[in-house]
Amino acid sequence: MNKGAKRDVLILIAGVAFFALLPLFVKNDFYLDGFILIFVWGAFAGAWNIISGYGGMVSLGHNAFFGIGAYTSTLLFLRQGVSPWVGMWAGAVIAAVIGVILGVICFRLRSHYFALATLAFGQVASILALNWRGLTEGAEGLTLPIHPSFTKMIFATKLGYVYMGLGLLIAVLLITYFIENSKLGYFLVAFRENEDAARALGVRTGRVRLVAMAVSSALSALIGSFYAQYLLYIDPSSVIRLQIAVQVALFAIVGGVGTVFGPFIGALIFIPITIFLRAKLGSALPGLHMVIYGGILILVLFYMPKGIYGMLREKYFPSSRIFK
Amino acid sequence: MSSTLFAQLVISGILLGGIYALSSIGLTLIFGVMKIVNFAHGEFLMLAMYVSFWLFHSLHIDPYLSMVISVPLFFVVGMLTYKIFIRKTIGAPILAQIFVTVGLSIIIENLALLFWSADFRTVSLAYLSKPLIVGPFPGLGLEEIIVNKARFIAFFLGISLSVAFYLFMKFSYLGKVIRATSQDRTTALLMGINIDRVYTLSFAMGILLVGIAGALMIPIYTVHPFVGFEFVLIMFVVVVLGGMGSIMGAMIAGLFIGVVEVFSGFLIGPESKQAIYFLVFIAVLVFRPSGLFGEKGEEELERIEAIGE
Amino acid sequence: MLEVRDISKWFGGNPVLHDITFRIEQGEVVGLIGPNGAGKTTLFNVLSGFYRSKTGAIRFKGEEISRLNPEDICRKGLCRTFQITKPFSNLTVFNNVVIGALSRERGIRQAEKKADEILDLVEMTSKRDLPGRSLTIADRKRLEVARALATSPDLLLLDEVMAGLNPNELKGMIDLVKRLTELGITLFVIEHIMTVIMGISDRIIALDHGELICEGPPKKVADDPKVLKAYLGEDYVAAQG
Amino acid sequence: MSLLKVENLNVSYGDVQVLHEVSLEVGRGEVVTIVGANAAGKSTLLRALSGLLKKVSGSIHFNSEEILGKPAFEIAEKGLIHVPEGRRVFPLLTVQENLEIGAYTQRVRGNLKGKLREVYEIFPALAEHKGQAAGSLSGGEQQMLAIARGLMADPILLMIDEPSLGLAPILVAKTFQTLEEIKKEDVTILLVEQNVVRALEFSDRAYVLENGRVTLQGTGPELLKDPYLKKAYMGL
Repeated sequence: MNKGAKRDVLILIAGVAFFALLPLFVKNDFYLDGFILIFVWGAFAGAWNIISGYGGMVSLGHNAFFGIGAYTSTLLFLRQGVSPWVGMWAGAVIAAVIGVILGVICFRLRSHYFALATLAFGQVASILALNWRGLTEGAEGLTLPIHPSFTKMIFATKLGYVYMGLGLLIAVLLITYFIENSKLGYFLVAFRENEDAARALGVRTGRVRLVAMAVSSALSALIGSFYAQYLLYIDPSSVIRLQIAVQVALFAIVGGVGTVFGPFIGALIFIPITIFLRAKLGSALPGLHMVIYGGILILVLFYMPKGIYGMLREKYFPSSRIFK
Repeated sequence: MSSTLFAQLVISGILLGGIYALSSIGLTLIFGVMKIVNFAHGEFLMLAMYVSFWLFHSLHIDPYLSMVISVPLFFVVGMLTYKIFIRKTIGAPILAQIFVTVGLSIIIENLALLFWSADFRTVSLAYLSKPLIVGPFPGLGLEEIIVNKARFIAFFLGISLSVAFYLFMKFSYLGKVIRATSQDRTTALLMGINIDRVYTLSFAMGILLVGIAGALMIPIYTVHPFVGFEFVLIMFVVVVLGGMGSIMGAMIAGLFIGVVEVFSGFLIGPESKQAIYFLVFIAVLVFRPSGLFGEKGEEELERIEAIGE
Repeated sequence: MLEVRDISKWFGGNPVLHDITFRIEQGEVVGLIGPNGAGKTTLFNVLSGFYRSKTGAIRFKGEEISRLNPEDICRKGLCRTFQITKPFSNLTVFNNVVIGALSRERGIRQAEKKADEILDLVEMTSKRDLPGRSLTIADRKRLEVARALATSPDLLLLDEVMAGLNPNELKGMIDLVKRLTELGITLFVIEHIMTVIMGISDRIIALDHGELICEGPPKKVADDPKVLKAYLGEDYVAAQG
Repeated sequence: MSLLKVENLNVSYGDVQVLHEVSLEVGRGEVVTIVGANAAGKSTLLRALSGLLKKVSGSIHFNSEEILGKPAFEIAEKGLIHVPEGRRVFPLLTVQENLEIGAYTQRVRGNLKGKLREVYEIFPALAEHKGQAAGSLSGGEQQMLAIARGLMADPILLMIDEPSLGLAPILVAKTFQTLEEIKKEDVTILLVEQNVVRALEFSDRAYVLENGRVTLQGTGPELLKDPYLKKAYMGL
């Protein structure tokens, strides 16, 4: 191992240790809540990044997959008594199947059109959640009983959620890292960079994007299930409305699309802004944090097209095998 | 379904569609000329509704008269938006093309929330309160049909302006210049056309049109910071159905979606009606990307370009 | 190696290729010439599966390929480069080549090993870690060849890999092409620079207005009145007697 | 004083230099042709002159004014009109609308009707199709339209890029007939053409471009006799 690689490993270990140990010293639920949100959104943005960042197919419909996860595990638990540990996988499978169907139908569309089609898809999902009352209870939402129990994935303290969130985040980062360093990742990126050249080099483009879509939507659903278990109450506005799709894309873009750590860095930057503003202003200035989100998004698009992490990486870890 | 009810639904649908047509034309114009999807289009509509609301509320200016102010105002707003934000995205990577206007929509929506709160605001005009009663037409087997005055005015002005704009694009010299630029910008440049100016103008006109639509809608709809979001989705449907970039297509598709919405609202219930046309929307995108009603949409132009090479 | 029979291609009612028939034998270097707009690149697009010919047949190593997709044709050992180079611009030169190698190699490590060998072969090792977009035209052309080479082709279609090069770069590219023949790769080459194509080809095929007008050894093709006419105009041939 | 004087023009695409120290002149009323093999840099030269390219150095004097670095639409406004390669008509506009767009510059906009009449006289076939979408015309007709559209701008110097490209021989002959007619109208013409003999017979003087350098120049008949010409094309 050369010197640079040693340094990178040390930084990585320090980073993981920091996020694993810090919650133990934070006694304030308000800040623990912040950690959970960072992990949830970082993981979700990472899932979006797989198809939209690496694959270059910009999705504005990932709210649907997140919501499918949340509703599937919650409904299975409430109606059938199925443990969320199982229910979350059911949600993931459903999301993956729907994601693949959506991909088969829409991947032939080019950039703008694909974004619009996924936007419509996400909107259909959210309308269904709102109006299929027999299934989802509509706007009234679904409440999970608060009886802490590991088998029901309901933890007595926030710390449980923090570590499960961290686990999900690490899983997404590992999967992304693995994809980036696999044939699938190479082919995805080749396709994004130039479809004709990729095909001329023997890259079976349709297949790789469908796999990426399945992984991306399944992960989104898993995170959605977890988020539902954390909220213990879900309704269309908290788990499936369209703004969720926009927000997840925004985090990933600002952090840096097509990189392993970028989307997480995006969440790491944005969530504290929200928490800080909420603490300082309460609900005095509603929407202010979103104005700031939008402003940062545009500034990054204009002046840091690779995102904040993309830029830092180019400067400090140009050829690192770990920081991607 | 009785024939009276049927006629009533058709008329309501067409009246609704007139508004959709007018508000979508700007969006299709902007896409046709500079290949940018303006995700913030609905937020400009929302601003326009607020402008008319505040002019009515504080200065007692009739919404229909407020157009005199909002037309130049939104033209300038459009120009500035182009110069500050949109110009940088032309030729930029797809992510920037999509998310700069998404960012703009987030900013405008939440600024509205900051300044005006989430309150629902309405303008009610005494002279519009009584509906028009048309009929009965015993010859056609129809009983009385009720027509909402504000909707009728919005439809009438909306369609007239849409047609006027269509004729402007078809027959005026500037209209021809804009169309030429949208088809081949390099050659337009060689003809002495200042592309940047055409883009500025097109964007400003697109926003101006939505400015007018806002004034026509405020007597009908309540305005709140999120109203743009509701309408922009319908506008996307209309624009895609009409063939992206086709003005005539957007007009026909606007009317069509109005009728579909009223009927599905009646038959399936008002909540699920949106789901119907979003499904139609996805189907059209996939199977006929040049639109159902487009004369010649984006896709066809690309084909022509491909052959030209 | 390649047997093309009666292929045609129309764009909006205009024939761009018309009843083209020819053969390429194993180990040959065949040149494809013709004035601008003659249909050369279109022919490459048909052979590599980007366009479909409505008529005729294309047999490669005895197998019918005219209905296959570009990616499958490539995996069968027929690879092409693009006249307008299409590097993966945000990837390094190395990764560009790795992607080419991955369609044939089992794993990343093997593909990386092969990519390094190929970069060495095309003398681009010093550019290994530069992003594709930062390359000069000469290097982009070289990268096109390197990537195609990484797919282990039996037949390689080179579309104007020498256009826009300065004399020095040109010499390097000619050397490279010669090395490819030594590796036993059959080449089908579109080239505008006549000295070059006459020098490297065993046989030349000339197209004009989508028709195959002449086929044979370089010397014969260069003196063929039909070819001269296609390039210099009817009157030139008449004037020179 | 010549109408167009190009001195030491260097043009690059990205890092690659495509034109090297190109110098040439076009006198008022002259017809000058640039010939040379494919990819010799002919189209690049015209694109540089009309302001479409960024990496250009040297000097371009047009009508005793430095125009290098000016945006393309301003250069068109000065009367230097470029009919681009590959016809490039506006496919969804009608023939007449295409011509009207040709008269965009301030210099002719006021006289649009008169210009239209003049151009229809030279191109009667276009008048027959004036309401038809330009994209539906045949290749030859599109080429006529592209040239006619250039004439609508009342050019002081008309640059035409490869007018015979992709046309059947009979249409090539027709194109050159049209060019002869335009020549009679005292329009100065700078032509890029690969049909060497026709082009050289048609023009007063010509430059041979080879790998981005001017390697030969002279009057048409002189060049036709020069054995170097065949070498420049056929590499023999």
